[in-house]
Amino acid sequence: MLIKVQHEDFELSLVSDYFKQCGTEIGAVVTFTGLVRDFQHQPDDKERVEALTLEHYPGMTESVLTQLAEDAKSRWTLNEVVIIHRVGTLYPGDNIVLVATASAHRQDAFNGCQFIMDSLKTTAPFWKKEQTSHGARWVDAKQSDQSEVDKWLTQSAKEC
Amino acid sequence: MLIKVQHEDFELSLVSDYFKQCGTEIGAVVTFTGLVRDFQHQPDDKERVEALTLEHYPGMTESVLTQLAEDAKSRWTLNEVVIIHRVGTLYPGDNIVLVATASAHRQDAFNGCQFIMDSLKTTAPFWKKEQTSHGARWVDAKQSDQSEVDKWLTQSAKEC
Amino acid sequence: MINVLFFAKYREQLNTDSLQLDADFSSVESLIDVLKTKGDTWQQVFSQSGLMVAVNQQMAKLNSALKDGDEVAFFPPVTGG
Amino acid sequence: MINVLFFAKYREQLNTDSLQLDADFSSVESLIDVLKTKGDTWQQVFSQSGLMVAVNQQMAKLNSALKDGDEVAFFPPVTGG
Repeated sequence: MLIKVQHEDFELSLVSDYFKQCGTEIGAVVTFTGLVRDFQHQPDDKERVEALTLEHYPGMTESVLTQLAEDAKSRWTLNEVVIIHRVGTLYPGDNIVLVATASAHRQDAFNGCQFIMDSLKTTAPFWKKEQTSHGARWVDAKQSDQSEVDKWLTQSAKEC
Repeated sequence: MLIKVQHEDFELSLVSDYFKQCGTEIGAVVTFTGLVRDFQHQPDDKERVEALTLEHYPGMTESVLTQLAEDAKSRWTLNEVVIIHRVGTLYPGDNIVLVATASAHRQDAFNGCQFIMDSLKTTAPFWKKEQTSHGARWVDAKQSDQSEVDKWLTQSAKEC
Repeated sequence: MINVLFFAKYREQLNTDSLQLDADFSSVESLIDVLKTKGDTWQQVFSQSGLMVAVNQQMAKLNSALKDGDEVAFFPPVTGG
Repeated sequence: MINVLFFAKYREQLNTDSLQLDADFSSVESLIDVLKTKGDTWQQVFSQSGLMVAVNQQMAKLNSALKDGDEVAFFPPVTGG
């Protein structure tokens, strides 16, 4: 398991390099990369985002991310998990987060990766502050992110 | 859109390089990589797979893959799609297929990528022949692959 | 003329990559009827339940119409990815 | 002693990264009651509906118990990823 909170950028190729050491049991690798967009999601809010500052809670962040990876491994058959999240000042087009899962089967890899991303959005202690052409402001949490993670809870209840 | 059928290996980094040219509208990139495993999926079938030969239908393959990318782009908001599938002789641990989607939103990127992979499995004219310790044999199509693609059809019907 | 292609297991079983037929065929089914007469192996291959067919590189059905110059391909269920 | 941390918007609004309190608190709620007395801004921040709290780097609730040496962090809903 590779869990990192860092200022530096990352390359997608680190995923293949890291999973290569896990041998030939792996049949499927899914990666998610989140990047800084230069527009807010809301259609009525078209201020240009010039930069993003990511603050986090050192220590708790790492333990929440590790727990998310463990949770995913307990729900699906995953050989390995990578989570890398950047902090500090980022610009449009910059990488923010990388989540990667390796499994024997593609549905496990897809589900594990999507579950980790959805859960990270609502439980990992990161906060974004945007520098826009109209000034700086803290990004508000989105109700849709809570809905996405609630789907996994419902699914879990059904499985039991 | 980047669609390729090739003998050569590929690197995950090509995805970030290719999507970088699409500008800063992209907030989410999902990749799927399929690799050669050295065991069959069936638990009662533990012959070692020494190599895999992939045959395809030149011309039709490219047009089916292009159509799958178009279908995904019509169902979800995707900025770009990459599909690369290898043919020829491959060994355990080798890459077989790469599907990547870029979108403003993560659920679109996840859904598009998973839809393309599920559909590719049942509609793109590729055939695998395994060289195992017990001899060579053509891989049988899996009913579970048909079930996975059927889910997308059902979902489409519900959306209408 | 119809150009007929065979892939994967069928190609091996029939020991044939492709063949050209000069006759006219109204449908895929009528082409199959003729191919079946080429011997026991041909009879077997074209009686398999998983048989897939493409006409001009598009998935087709047994009752799909054929016209002069068409490319018809027969293959087992696909197993890529 | 309780170590109290503030993050993001709250850190800025309170103009405080962290503070140490020597008093004993039975729960997060009783700690908040004391923090609210520190001024109008504190009153406002700790009345916000989205307030999240962690005790010793684990998500906690308003009625979570506190003991000497605990680290308590207050922050708004998270927005990473």
